[in-house]
Amino acid sequence: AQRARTAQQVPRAEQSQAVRQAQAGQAKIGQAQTGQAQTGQERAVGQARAARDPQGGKKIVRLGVTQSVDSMNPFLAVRLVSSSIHRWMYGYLTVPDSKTLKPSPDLAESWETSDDKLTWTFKIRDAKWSDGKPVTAQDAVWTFNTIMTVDAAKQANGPAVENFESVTATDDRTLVIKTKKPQASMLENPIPIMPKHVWEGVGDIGAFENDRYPVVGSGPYIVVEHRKDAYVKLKANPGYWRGAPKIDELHVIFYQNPEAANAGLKKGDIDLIGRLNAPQFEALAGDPNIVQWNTPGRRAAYLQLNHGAQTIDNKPVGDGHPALKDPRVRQAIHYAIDKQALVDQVQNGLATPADGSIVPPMYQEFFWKAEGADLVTHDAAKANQILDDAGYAKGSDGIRMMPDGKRKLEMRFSIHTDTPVEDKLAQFLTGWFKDIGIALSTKKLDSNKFTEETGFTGLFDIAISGWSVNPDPEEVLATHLCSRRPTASGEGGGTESFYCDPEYERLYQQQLSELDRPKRVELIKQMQKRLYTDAPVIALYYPNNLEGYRKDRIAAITPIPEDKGILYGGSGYWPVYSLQAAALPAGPADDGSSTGLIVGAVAVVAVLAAGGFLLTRRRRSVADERE
Amino acid sequence: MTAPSEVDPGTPFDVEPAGPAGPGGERGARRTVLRYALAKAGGAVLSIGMVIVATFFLFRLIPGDPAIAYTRDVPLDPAQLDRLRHQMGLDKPLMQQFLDFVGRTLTLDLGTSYEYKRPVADLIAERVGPTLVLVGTGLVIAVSLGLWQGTRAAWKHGSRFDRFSTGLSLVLWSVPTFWLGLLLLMVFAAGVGPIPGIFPTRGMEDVDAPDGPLYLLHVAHHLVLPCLTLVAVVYAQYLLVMRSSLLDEIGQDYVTTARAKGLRDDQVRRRHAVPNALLPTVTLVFIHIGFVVGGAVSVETVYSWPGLGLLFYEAIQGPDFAVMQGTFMVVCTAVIVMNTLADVAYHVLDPRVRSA
Amino acid sequence: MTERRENAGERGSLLEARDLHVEFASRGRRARAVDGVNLAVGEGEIVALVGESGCGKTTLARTLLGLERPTSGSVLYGGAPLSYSSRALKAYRREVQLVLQDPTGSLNPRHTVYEAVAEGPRIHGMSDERDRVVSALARTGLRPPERFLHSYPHELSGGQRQRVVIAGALALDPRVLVADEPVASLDASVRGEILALLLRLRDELGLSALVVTHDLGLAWNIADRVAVMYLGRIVESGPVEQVLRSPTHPYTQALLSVLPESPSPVVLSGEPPDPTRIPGGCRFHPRCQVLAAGAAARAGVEGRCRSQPLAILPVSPFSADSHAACHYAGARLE
Amino acid sequence: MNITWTRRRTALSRFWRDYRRQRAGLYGAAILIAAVALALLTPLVTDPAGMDVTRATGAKMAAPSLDFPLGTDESGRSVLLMTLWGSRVSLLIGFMSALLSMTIGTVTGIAAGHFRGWTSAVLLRITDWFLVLPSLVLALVLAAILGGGTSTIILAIGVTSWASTARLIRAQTLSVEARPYIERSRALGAGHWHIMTRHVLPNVAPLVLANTTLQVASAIVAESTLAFLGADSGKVSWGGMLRGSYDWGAATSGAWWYVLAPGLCIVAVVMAFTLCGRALEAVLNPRLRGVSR
Amino acid sequence: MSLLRLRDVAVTYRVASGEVPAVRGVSLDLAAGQALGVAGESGSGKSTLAMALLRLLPRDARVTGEILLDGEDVLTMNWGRLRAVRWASASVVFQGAQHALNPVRRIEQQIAEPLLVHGMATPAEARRKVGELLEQVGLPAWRARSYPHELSGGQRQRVMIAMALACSPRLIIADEPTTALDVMIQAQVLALIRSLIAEHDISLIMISHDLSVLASMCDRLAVMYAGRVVESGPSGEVFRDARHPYSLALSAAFPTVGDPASRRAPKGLGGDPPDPMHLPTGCSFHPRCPVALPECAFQEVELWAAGESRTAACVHVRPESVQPAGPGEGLEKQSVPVARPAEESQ
Ligand SMILES: Nc1ncnc2c1ncn2[C@@H]1O[C@H](COP(=O)(O)OP(=O)(O)OP(=O)(O)O)[C@@H](O)[C@H]1O
Ligand SMILES: Nc1ncnc2c1ncn2[C@@H]1O[C@H](COP(=O)(O)OP(=O)(O)OP(=O)(O)O)[C@@H](O)[C@H]1O
Ligand SMILES: [Mg+2]
Ligand SMILES: [Mg+2]
Ligand code: NI
Repeated sequence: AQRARTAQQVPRAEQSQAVRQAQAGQAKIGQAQTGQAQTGQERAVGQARAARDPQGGKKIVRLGVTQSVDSMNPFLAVRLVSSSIHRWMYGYLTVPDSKTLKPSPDLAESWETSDDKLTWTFKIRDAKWSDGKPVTAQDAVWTFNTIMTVDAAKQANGPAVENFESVTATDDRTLVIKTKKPQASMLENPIPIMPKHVWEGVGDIGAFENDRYPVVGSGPYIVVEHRKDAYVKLKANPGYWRGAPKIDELHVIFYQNPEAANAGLKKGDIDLIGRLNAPQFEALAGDPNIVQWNTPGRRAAYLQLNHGAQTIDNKPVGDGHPALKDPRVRQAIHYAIDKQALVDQVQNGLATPADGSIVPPMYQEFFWKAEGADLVTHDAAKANQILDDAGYAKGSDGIRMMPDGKRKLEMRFSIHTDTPVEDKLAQFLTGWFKDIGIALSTKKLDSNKFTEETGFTGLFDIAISGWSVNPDPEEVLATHLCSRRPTASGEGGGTESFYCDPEYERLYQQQLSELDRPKRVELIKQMQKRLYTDAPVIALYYPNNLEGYRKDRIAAITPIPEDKGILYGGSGYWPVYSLQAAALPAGPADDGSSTGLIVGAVAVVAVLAAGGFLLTRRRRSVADERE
Repeated sequence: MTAPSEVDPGTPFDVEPAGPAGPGGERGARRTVLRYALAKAGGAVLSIGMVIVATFFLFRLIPGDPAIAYTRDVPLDPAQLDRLRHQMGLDKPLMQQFLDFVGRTLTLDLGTSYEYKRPVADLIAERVGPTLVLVGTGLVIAVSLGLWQGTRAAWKHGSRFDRFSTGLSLVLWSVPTFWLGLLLLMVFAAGVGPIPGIFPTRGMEDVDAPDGPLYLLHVAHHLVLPCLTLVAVVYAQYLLVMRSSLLDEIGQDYVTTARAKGLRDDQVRRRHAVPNALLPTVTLVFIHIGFVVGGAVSVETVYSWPGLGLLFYEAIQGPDFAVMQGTFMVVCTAVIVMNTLADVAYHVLDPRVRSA
Repeated sequence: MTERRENAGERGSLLEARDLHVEFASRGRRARAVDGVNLAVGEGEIVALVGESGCGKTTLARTLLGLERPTSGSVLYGGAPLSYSSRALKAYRREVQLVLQDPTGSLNPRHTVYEAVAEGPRIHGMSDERDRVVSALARTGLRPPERFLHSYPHELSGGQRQRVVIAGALALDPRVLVADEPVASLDASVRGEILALLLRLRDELGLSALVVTHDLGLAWNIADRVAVMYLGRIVESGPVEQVLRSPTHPYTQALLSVLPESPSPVVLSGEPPDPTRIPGGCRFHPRCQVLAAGAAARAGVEGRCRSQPLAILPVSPFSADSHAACHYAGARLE
Repeated sequence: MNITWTRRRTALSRFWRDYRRQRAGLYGAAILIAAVALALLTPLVTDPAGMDVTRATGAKMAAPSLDFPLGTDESGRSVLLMTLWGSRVSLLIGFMSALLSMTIGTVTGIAAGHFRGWTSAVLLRITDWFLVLPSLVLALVLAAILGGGTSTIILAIGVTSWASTARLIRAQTLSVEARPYIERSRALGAGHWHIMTRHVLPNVAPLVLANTTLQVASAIVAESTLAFLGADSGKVSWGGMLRGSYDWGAATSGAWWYVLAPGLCIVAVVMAFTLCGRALEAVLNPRLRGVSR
Repeated sequence: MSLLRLRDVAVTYRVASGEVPAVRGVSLDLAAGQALGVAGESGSGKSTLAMALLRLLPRDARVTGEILLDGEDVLTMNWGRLRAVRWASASVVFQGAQHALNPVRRIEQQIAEPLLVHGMATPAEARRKVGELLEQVGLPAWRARSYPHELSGGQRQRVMIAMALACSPRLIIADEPTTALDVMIQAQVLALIRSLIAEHDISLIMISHDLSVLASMCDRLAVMYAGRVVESGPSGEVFRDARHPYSLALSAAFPTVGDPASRRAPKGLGGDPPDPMHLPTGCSFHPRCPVALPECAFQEVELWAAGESRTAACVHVRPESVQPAGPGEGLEKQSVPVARPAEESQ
């Protein structure tokens, strides 16, 4: 993440993405897998260890985040940091596999679907809550039913149960979910299973902060303390069914100031930090104790061109510049952009220029690469040529006019407030657009207004956008469907471009029913090509995931996916579960702060002493100095 | 913000010369204090009312639908949105909405955060403590340091100490708070070159902060840099004000009288000049609480100090208008209340205005 | 001067206060600063208004100029009651002018002498501004006027400043000058000059003047008539010689007795009177030395002194008689 | 009139003589003149193209060198160039918002001091309200609500910072109004307008001038703080540069020039304004003249 | 031996634009129990002289000469000794009691302060003494609990006097103690001072511009002009029969009510007060002097004897000078009742 601002945005996008997947209603059946049964013996061992070694020698890993926890209540929390922590606290039905990212068993040992694909039967594992009570299907039933029936509980994951008809338990081990329509994303359900016996007595779920520590959970870690805007302290769950994590404590420490967070990592106040922006990442270079973790990202940054926004019933909305309706103009704009320069300058080279569309090359299978005649490279002359040919003549001020001579090509570029990357991007685009005779002015919007204007009311010309793409890119492609456009009253939708193209629709429908994977991949690539050449959106680059950790503190960590994956912010608990820490005699945090303490105390005493000395000296001197 | 002007912007009360008071003067004075306090409280209530009204209309100016803002970009169907709008009272006439707003505000219901989905009042309550610690400590240090140094500078008017103090405070006053904070953070927390980072990089406390008296030391350690930043910027102003205020007093006849009585220099200063100079200065100090609070936003942001300023900053970043609105109201109200208390205290302390 | 006196009776009063009351709200109480005053200034007459501090002299003067509205009673100019519409006031203020105690304060430090004197003509839109300024300055003895035109007040001495203020008033060709302690802030050596100037202006221009002062010597120096004010009321008035040589009111007697060279001072005890608490009966009775010495009792008026309010003294421009509002004096006359 | 002109000149030279004695004020004025001159000259001697990220020639965050005396920023632009151009925006915002603030403050202050009764009471109430409110917080709210842009920032700073001026001007107005020359003027037949414009305004003008100078200083600081807290004008200003250096991690990557250049410029110019303001105050404000012992 | 003896005292203020010679060589003597009045117009250096007596002048004032208080030179005392002398030997009643009292401290604290500072009383004694002192000056003892602003001007001046009496000093310096007061209050205060100094056998230096007041209060008078004493002598004589034209003008400015000579004939002195930074050469009074001789413009004048225990600094009293008429007579003739136009005097 570049800064807190962006960090907040991303999870929201991810959030809504999950929701949309849920709604898309596609069924994919996962393999039933048996997990390890948690044994009482292990738990006993964990407890014994804790007893043996109460203070010193604790293995602690401290994770820096630049986003504060919005709520510890999983029914309410939407921020990435919160949902990540919930991933570590609670069991889910399934968890993405650490290698393939495909759904794999978590609390659900195995599952099956009925033939009409409307009924799902999950077999719940024999696991225990951290307070010793058994996890049962009743817990899952309570969790889902609560979200389905209690308005206040819908905040975080309401849409994920929208399609649920009913949730029941035939016995303590068997969970049955009936859906209204087939739902492919069932196995990616983002809802943690909550302990019914604890939560039943809560009363108003919307007002509960889940602050009875230690919080009862079934994940690898137990939250034992949370200071708002400061930190969350988690302890290893000795009774975790997969076996307790190898460290004792995990601290999530909040920094408002990303610079301070970086300094904290360098100094050793924290051990790991994710979602860095490029300059921060670069600032970590050269530190022998720090590993710079640079992995291909699953995100695509692209421009959204208002090529004549329409509502779902084809009524024009908004005030997009008419020139953008002309594919040649969009093409010319595409030629004007130097993607490599953007990567170098805006992302410090820590990204891949987008020679493709909205699916990043990280997904090698689905990624479509523009080649040959399709490939649009940075070529201002060609862009100018296209515009000249299309009849957009340059005026005396170097700005082009519409062919009818009535309007200048003066466009707005909508970005979010407080996003330096977008700011910088705007500066570059403005420069390049000037070269091709288009005047671009930057319009900064807060995220509420941004969403409204670029997603509903169409009050924009060009806007920045981005999407974190899932292993299956279907969802991101769906955001360019006719059906995603908003209603006339400005609701619903979820379009990323107001795009509505018969060809594209056709390809989409085709891939839906194409069961042959290579053929489906081909269809998906064609959709990307269509987006690339018609340019309702123009992909700019695919930013890398930038992270860093201290290797003197973290002995081992498994990214997700294991091959070049990310450490923080992914779904699943693998990286934190797999953490191995170098044990220090006394926690380095304590060490650092106590040295500091001593130095600070000495400084204070020195200042006081100096002050006192000055004062006494003055007393003495003043007595006869003057009257 | 006021420039470090040598001229105070007038006492907040109009000092009337008082006529002779009889032996019942003391009781009469107490009654007038009470009346004054009531009048001031009335004024404060009015001011707070103005804050509420201003907040309502200011935040109603924001284009866009609060319901959509509230749901963020989770697409909702029209019926759901309508339900939400109804819930939020957005379908009522503006006047009704205003009355509702006033009613809710008066019952300390400041709305629900868009971001946290929790009552804004709770969010604020959680963050008041750290801000009080930071601003309180900062203010105490800034005031005592500023007044002490200002006194000394004025008394030795034109001396090297005076020139140094004035110069230093002018420099400090010219420094943007956040910038100073960043520099201090980089030098003393992160460490530069040979300077080790001896102070923490963030927050008020670490995980596993010690208990008992050590906890205070722990927080104090975290407090050093933020407090230093706040003090540096704020105290300069107090220094300058105290200095000019005392300079005014030094020229007064009663100071000459005191000297004529054979008092020592420090006695003249401590017993006569300073108490007189102090009163207007202290008023100004309180008027500037608002300024300090502004500084706290920067400082808390730079040092991730979990206080109101940080909450406000986050709300701006969101933007979470509900939190912004709530924080704004609470901070303004607090400042107004503080000022009123200060006014009344001043009134009780200063015999000149006490019985006026 | 005797000549003036003789045909004085024929002329009417130019500026007159009739049964004037002015009240202020003062810390929750009413301060009756002027509490029933009849006073008149005749054409070409100099009247001195004397009294202790706080007795309402300044308030009376300001009310005469329309700067303060009377609570009741009226100000008459040329026999007609004053109208308080801003237009009428403006016209009125061309004719009646004010000179204040403090010439330094009365001049805007940022205005030159020219601007200060021309301010009046400018406000009233007079055309021959410069001529008026020059002649007004010349008349006040600032000669040659050109030398002073571009001076700033701080470049002048106190006496010169007061002349400039007077010139500023004269520039409007007023008929009455109300001077509130015109020399109190001037050095003793200079005050004589200003007083002489007032006398000369009366002679040359026929200007009437009401001079407010606490200094009996000043009244003796220049006034034709004197009115002694006590706690919002005129307690004695009449020709200067009569009142100051043979005062009838005990208060006037006391004032005269405390002049430094007088042989037997009667120092009134107590504080300056408070207009928010005007005593009943004769308002002077709590401090009255005649009452205290028992003379009033002997004259059999003690009871009246304590309880019976006195009538407001009549208006009498150019009157050769003096009047005193005193039960004791009244009893002695009878 | 010739003589008035001479008068003015002598007044001016007297002022200069007094001012010259304020050594700190002289330094301040020197820095100020230099800063303003540089800001004015910038478009003449430099090419704004260097501010265009697409035409930047330097390496990213390059240390100071001959080509780039103050190093470069995250896009390879010259920090010196940006500082120069940034001064224009910072000074503009400083001046304009101070002007706005002074206008509101002076008008309110004079009106509150001149008129009696409820006019004054209402104005005073409003002034007090703005005086105690945390102005930065209010400015942030305003900026957030009104959206970005130079005029918004000017408005936000101007509207939130006039109250102390109004108090000051009101106090001064009251003291001017208590002077006998006001009474005299009234007795000469003057109306409200005459008194306010001819007597009160000229007498508070020096104070206004001195205070404006101080106000510019705080406005520049306020601009940078607003920019840091996320309300920037969208143009390159010193505050915006500091924000940029923060956003692009200049401090952690050791690009001290990028952090220090705009910051020190702010400090220097703000200081210069403050010194000038104080010197002006000392020269022009009679209340301070007496205190020379 | 005289209690106070000034020899050639001069005070110069250093200001930005140069030096202001505020007092220029004043020599005076004051015997124990005597009252000396110092008159003179504003700016003539009266207050400066008074303040110099206890070295109370601001730091930018330079004092030269000798100020012998009980034979000890105030100007060369060390600070400790000076502090001991202040108030205990000589106390001051200031021009404006309004400002000379600390507004935020109670009367009793302020009166008791010198007693405590000089170790003359324990706090309890001091409190009792305060009550006594207040009663001496005609104020009820409960007033001790008041703050200055709760008192009227006359009362404040009484408090100042009580304060001045606190340490039973031998000398009281009263700088225009009644100028700001009303006639009646002024009379009260003067009567009070008169009775107190008589009772306690205290010497008094009283400063005023009102010659008539001084004449009624003091044994001797000194008239100052432009930093110098221009005339001194027994008060009645100086007031009624001034030898220096300035003193004459000053005394004429206060008419005697009932005296027909001054009826409708205010007398004054033309011209402007001198600017201490640009004093005229010769006799500094000569530009305003109605009886100036040509030689006055360049010839220095000094205090010459002008009768028994009288001195005056005017050529007309110079012993060897040929006096065409008696000086008094000459002056009488030439002093004009109506002020002369200003330009003549410049
Ligand atoms: N604006 C006002 N508000 C309230 N009280 C006032 C006002 N003006 C005057 N007074 C009161 O009215 C009384 C008379 O005041 P005024 O100034 O007329 O007295 P004065 O005779 O001129 O006294 P002085 O000799 O001190 O000038 C005083 O007690 C004063 O306090
Ligand atoms: N602190 C000072 N600095 C410079 N000049 C001063 C200072 N105090 C007084 N003076 C000048 O010294 C001269 C004598 O002043 P001083 O106060 O002694 O006069 P004064 O006779 O007491 O006048 P007044 O009757 O007005 O009290 C005046 O010209 C005055 O301007
Ligand atoms: Mg008066
Ligand atoms: Mg004096
Ligand atoms: Ni301020």
